[in-house]
Amino acid sequence: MPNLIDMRDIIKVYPNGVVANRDVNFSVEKGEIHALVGENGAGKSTLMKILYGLEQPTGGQIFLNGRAVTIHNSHQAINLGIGMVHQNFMLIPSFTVAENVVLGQEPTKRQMIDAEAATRITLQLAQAYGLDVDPAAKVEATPVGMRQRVEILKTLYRGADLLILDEPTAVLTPQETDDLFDAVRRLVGQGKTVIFITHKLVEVKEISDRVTVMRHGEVTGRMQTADVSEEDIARMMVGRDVLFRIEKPPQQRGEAVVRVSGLSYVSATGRPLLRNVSFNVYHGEILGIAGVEGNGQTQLAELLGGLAPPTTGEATIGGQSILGRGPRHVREAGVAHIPEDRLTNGVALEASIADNLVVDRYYRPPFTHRGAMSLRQIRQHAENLMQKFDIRAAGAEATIGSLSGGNMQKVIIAREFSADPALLIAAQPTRGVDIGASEFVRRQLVEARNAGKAVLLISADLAEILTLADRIAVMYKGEIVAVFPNSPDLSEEALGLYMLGLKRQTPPEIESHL
Amino acid sequence: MSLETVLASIFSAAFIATILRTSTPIILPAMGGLISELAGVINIALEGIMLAAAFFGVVVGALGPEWLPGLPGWIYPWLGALAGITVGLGLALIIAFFHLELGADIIMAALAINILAAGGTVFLMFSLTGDKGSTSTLASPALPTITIPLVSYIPFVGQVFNGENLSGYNMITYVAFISVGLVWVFLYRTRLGTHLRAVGENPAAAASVGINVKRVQYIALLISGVLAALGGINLSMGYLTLFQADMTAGRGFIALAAVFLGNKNPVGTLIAALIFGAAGALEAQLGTLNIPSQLITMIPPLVTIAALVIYNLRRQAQMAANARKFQEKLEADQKAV
Amino acid sequence: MSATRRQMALEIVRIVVVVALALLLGFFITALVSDDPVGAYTEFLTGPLPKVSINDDGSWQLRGVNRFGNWIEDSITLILLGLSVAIVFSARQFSLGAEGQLFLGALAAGAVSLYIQAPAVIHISLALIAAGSAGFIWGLIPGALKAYLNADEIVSTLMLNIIAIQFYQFVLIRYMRDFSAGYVGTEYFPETAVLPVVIPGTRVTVALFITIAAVVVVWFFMSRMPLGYEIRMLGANRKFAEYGGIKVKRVITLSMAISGILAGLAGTHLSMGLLKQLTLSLSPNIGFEGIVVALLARNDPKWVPVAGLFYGYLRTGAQIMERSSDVTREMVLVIQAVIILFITAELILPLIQQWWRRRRSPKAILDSIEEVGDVA
Amino acid sequence: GGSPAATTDAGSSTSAEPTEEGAGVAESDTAETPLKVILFVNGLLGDKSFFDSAQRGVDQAVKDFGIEAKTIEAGDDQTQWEAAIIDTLENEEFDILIFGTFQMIEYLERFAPEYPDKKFIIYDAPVNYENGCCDNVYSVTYKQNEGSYLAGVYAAAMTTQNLDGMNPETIIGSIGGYEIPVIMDFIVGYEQGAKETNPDIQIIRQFANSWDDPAKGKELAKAQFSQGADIVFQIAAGTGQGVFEAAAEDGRYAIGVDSDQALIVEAADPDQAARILTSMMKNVDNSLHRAIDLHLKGELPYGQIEELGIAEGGVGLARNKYYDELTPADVKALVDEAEQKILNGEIMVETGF
Ligand SMILES: Nc1ncnc2c1ncn2[C@@H]1O[C@H](COP(=O)(O)OP(=O)(O)OP(=O)(O)O)[C@@H](O)[C@H]1O
Ligand SMILES: Nc1ncnc2c1ncn2[C@@H]1O[C@H](COP(=O)(O)OP(=O)(O)OP(=O)(O)O)[C@@H](O)[C@H]1O
Ligand SMILES: [Mg+2]
Ligand SMILES: [Mg+2]
Repeated sequence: MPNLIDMRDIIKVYPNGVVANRDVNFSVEKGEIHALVGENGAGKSTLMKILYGLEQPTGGQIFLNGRAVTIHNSHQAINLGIGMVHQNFMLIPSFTVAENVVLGQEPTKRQMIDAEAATRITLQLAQAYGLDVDPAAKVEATPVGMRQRVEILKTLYRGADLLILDEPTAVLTPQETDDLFDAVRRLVGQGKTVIFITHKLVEVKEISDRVTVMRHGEVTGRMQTADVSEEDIARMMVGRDVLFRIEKPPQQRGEAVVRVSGLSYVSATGRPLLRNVSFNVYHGEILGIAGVEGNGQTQLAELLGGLAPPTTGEATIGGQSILGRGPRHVREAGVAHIPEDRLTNGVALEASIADNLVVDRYYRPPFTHRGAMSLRQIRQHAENLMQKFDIRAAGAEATIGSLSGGNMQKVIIAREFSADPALLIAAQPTRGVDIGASEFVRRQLVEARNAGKAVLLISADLAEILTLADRIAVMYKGEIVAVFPNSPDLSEEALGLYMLGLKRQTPPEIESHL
Repeated sequence: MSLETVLASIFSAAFIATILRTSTPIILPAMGGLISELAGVINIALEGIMLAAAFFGVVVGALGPEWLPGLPGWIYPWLGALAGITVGLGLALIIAFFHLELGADIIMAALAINILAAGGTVFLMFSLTGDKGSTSTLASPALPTITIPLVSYIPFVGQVFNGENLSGYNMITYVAFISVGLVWVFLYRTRLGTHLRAVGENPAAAASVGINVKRVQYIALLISGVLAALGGINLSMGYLTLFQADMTAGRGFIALAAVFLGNKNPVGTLIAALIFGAAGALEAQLGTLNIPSQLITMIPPLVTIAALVIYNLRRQAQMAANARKFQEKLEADQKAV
Repeated sequence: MSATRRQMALEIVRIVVVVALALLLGFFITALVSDDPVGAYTEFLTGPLPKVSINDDGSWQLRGVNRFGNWIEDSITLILLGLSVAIVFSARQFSLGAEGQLFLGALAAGAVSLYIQAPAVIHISLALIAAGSAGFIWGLIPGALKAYLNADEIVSTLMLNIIAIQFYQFVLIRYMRDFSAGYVGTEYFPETAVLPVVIPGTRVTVALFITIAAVVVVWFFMSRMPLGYEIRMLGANRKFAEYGGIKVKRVITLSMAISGILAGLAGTHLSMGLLKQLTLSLSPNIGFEGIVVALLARNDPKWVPVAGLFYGYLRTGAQIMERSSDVTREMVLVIQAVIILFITAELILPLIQQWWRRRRSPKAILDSIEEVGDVA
Repeated sequence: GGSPAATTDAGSSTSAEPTEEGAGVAESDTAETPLKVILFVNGLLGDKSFFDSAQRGVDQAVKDFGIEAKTIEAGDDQTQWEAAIIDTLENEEFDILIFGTFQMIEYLERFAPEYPDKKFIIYDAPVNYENGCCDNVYSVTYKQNEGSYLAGVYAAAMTTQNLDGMNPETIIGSIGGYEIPVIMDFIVGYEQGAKETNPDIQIIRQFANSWDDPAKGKELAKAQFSQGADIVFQIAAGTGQGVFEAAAEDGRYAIGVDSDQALIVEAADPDQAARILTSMMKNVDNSLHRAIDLHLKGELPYGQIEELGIAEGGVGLARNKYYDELTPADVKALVDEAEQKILNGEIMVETGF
């Protein structure tokens, strides 16, 4: 029996000359879960976009069930039974969840869109696959986790036989990931096939039947997952051994760097998102904020980054209030911020890497000297950081838009780490970053802490928080419901109870750890 | 004129009739502009399309009997209207083709169409009638007016519904108001309309669910062409019965402004177009007072800017009120604890 | 390096091909309406250039300096307006306010010219400053409305244009005009307030140098100054700029205001250079032509002079053709429209290229890229 | 294209009127090379009044005298005018170059002396001959204020007549294109005529601030009608077309300008023509036709200004069939009397310049 998908000798050269795929051969059997892994920029997304008709290959052929096909657009891909969940969200922010789910194939009644049916369908699908969403909510007002679930529902609704999931778990909590995996297994049980891209090798091991590894645009290996260890895969991806452990010397906690007190925030539409949040972050510590996504972490990071003024409350550094006067003020007070939503806030896609790397410092020497900017310095700065942070791109003048997702994240990390901040807010810093780079980012976080900086780590990845944080605060519905010093006995399950609102500490308990 | 006379004219049914009439050639192109803007293909050639349609409507309507003799007389105005719409479609198609297929900047393409319409209409008018200014020497046809029976007997109401002379409004005025409803239904209740909004907001996302972005944008531009053409036809075959070089006099751009002033939705756009119409009507009435005419001509833009400012101030106030409410609630909660 | 150079070369080929195509199409249209299309089109294509005529005795003479001057005069206006538009468009603010700013710039320059006496250098400088300030303020208004009230700039600038022009006419008709003249216009400006001519036989004045300086300054401003950087980042992604600490509201306001300075200066070129007085309508709708120039130059200040000279050549050539042939003014507009349409059609060449590429094997493409070898 | 008949048949009853049958053609045919005339339009043709009228005069001269003529439209962009003039002077062949409007004076005074063996005509504005300049320039001006005075007398008398569409109120109106001197000259004359006929008259004066927005013209006229006016004098080129439409639609009246506008629209729209009571004619066409004729005969007084008023047939009311039918005898008499008084200097009409 022929393979479900056979991509042969695929070449993809982007108009800017980047060779994203070089003679790639990739095949998927019917009914399997096939993991596709590789470093950032290895060409995974490109290969999948070709399969989904969003990019046209420069060369090569695609066979579906042994029959040669050309896929000019995603309409055709959908008709061929291919569905794709993209790495970057492909949603219409002003539409409701239900509208997004049925977009393109809306149910109709007497030629008019049947909104009720859309809601009903969405709810049914959500229940059937355990993907909880609010059909009536506008997507722009939903948390990232829900957006991811909406994306998956979209492909399910289209009845895809082959699902391409491009890093779907990057934004999910462990519970959500488990739910997703259940759903995926159920799908495969019903005869569907799944291609799964991820940077988390645990997940590869857990869910996939086979795995294909890519590196620099080429396939470097394909094997049965059961036959290989995480370390093997990692070596194939990176070309060297990867250390999964991070050495963390005992904490040298100093004075409080930032004191946050009574922070509350209500959105423009009148929804309260933060309630009376207070905590301190000390010199030489990583404070981890745990919580199911959508419980106020995003707003907390944004407020502390100066992106919005709090409704009430304040944050001080060295006794000076930092909030209410915008990001410039916050940054000058010594705060750096890796934002959660990198495409919205973190980068300007059409600007060059060099320009992106100085957005917080362009006005200071050596970049601006006597009112004029030094392009040489800016370029030099970019080249240094690109080297130091291993950013793969055509050059410092390449636009951010031409980078792979992981490399974009590295640009942001490079900028924020190099700002030499007193407080570093890191919101989902390793989301979508390959294992080599994640390791690098985590090491940097620990180093910053060792150097006496205060780090506020917001992450949906509990394992990450448990590895890195010195203290952990849990947020639920915009409030801090528990604070613990980190210790080896603290388990993901224990934290989970607080994250789901099933347990909460008393105010004095919280206070004692602040 | 005395202020009392002017005020009497402003607070009259006839004034409402005037507003309906003066807004018509703004509402239609504004609806067109709205649709293309929502599809992510801003159409700043509304002006040129209106002008060209106004011209072809008159010329085909008036010279139709010469070119296609023997048809029943009532048919020629309709032929003219059809020609105008066809030309509107054609010009929109040129913009769409150059932008979507050949990668031309959509603003440049539209500016070119505006120039083309300004030059082309006068060139053709001169070739056909030997006149460079207007077609006043042609027996210019009008589309029918519609009179609503019976209401004319009711004071005030009669004038609102049938115009100040109780002779009814040109049918395109009705078309304009109906178009607002249709556009609303189209945008929010049909598949294509929904796709159109999706394409405008996030084309990549729309493409990823199999919506043919290019096709949708073609359709949006073509619809905007038809609606702008109707606006032009209204000017030359309803509002007036002649074509005059440059007779659109910036209404296409005003329509575009109405789209943005109206916050890019059909009802808001309608309201904005009515504000423009009312400001124009007000300008005409107040102009009879002994006030420098330039200051009078500033009334519509000043009204518009005022509307813009008031709208946004109110929104800001709303947001501040939300925050205050929350804060009070929070304080109350804290006291309770 | 070589890849960018190759892209540059390709871009130049593209432009040449597309311009040639556009001109060819223009010629076909001309052929349809003219009895002497070749003569008419020759006037169009060569009209703005000065011509050397050789006399019988071998001595030579330069002719058509006037027409050459027209080209440069028009290009000066277009370049200044193009720069103005390029700045706001870089900030992704769709301001259409150049027209109004130009009128008020001219008005301010006129007021200084007529009501102040000073030595030429000071007088002219004051007038330029006044015009720039007027443009600045008239850009500040929609800028502030947008930044602080989120009021759409398309609406506000279109409306402010009407207000500016009406205000200009109001002041001119009621106060500033020369009441002894039979038309609405001020007295001619005093010598000290007329821009000195630099190319004899034309009206090309020191505005030429002002324009060259403006190009350099705007280029430097946009690429080498913090505010220029802020404008570019704002245009690339407003939320990113905000996040990075750029005071976005201030930048929006200033981008429109600074763009107004250039439109205001364009007003001085018209009033103090070309007309030497204020008249009722100056140069109607010229503000919108700046958009064409800016877009042709892709909002890049260093390409604005090229685009301005090109578009100016097109306009001047068109006027000359209209005057000296049987092709009417309206037909010339049609030809101009066709040329604009084709010139922006960026994909004409890539489409041809793609078709050509399709006939090459993918391997060959890959190899040709590997040869260049500048991609990791 | 079709025959541009409509542009030449604007009938008028003044003395300088050329005969349509072209009886005089033969005499001028004797010249070996025909006279070359350029009409320089510092604006655009198609204004339905001023420039079109000049064009008509030159066209008629081409027909009648076999001369060659060319028109150069310099457009609305004033910054291009000087360039266009220089270009014309340097590159075109001509015997007579015709300009119009006050805005051309300065250019003419500058360039005419540089071309002493060429002739220039300027209409609607005089050059200043005092400094010894311009003996190759002939200036012709029109007393539109005199003609407009008659229009004012007429409107004031008609507004109270018992005629379909007239009301007993004494309100009349005018709509100008822009508030500029030459338009003010019309309006001042109109208002003086009206006031001297009926001191209680109320006159609405409005400007469209546009020459080519007939829709706006229509709204302004309708606003005036709604406020009690029943006759509106339009001096607004293309914008004025809307005034006629408003009159026809609301059953009121208009007065045309520059040409006999009722006759222009008559064939296409008889109802509208019947609402144009008369037109204040400014016979630019006749004056140019006459000037070319005189030039051919060697009689054109270069170096001088001719002011054409009522006496010279340069301006006057169109007494066409609509005027005849709709105007009561006593009103006709009143107008004739006013005309007589202007002619013999009993009435001095103010000017708007
Ligand atoms: N639209 C584009 N234009 C030019 N280059 C691109 C474009 N999209 C991707 N690339 C380049 O192609 C290469 C492969 O990118 P791709 O997105 O396929 O990587 P990936 O394997 O999905 O990486 P990640 O894990 O970071 O998502 C990268 O070098 C990237 O910079
Ligand atoms: N060839 C195509 N490529 C991409 N999109 C298409 C194509 N044909 C139709 N569409 C999209 O589908 C929408 C509905 O089109 P149409 O009614 O023709 O198809 P349908 O058969 O009802 O749709 P479907 O097959 O998706 O259920 C259109 O608005 C369009 O966006
Ligand atoms: Mg990817
Ligand atoms: Mg009356």
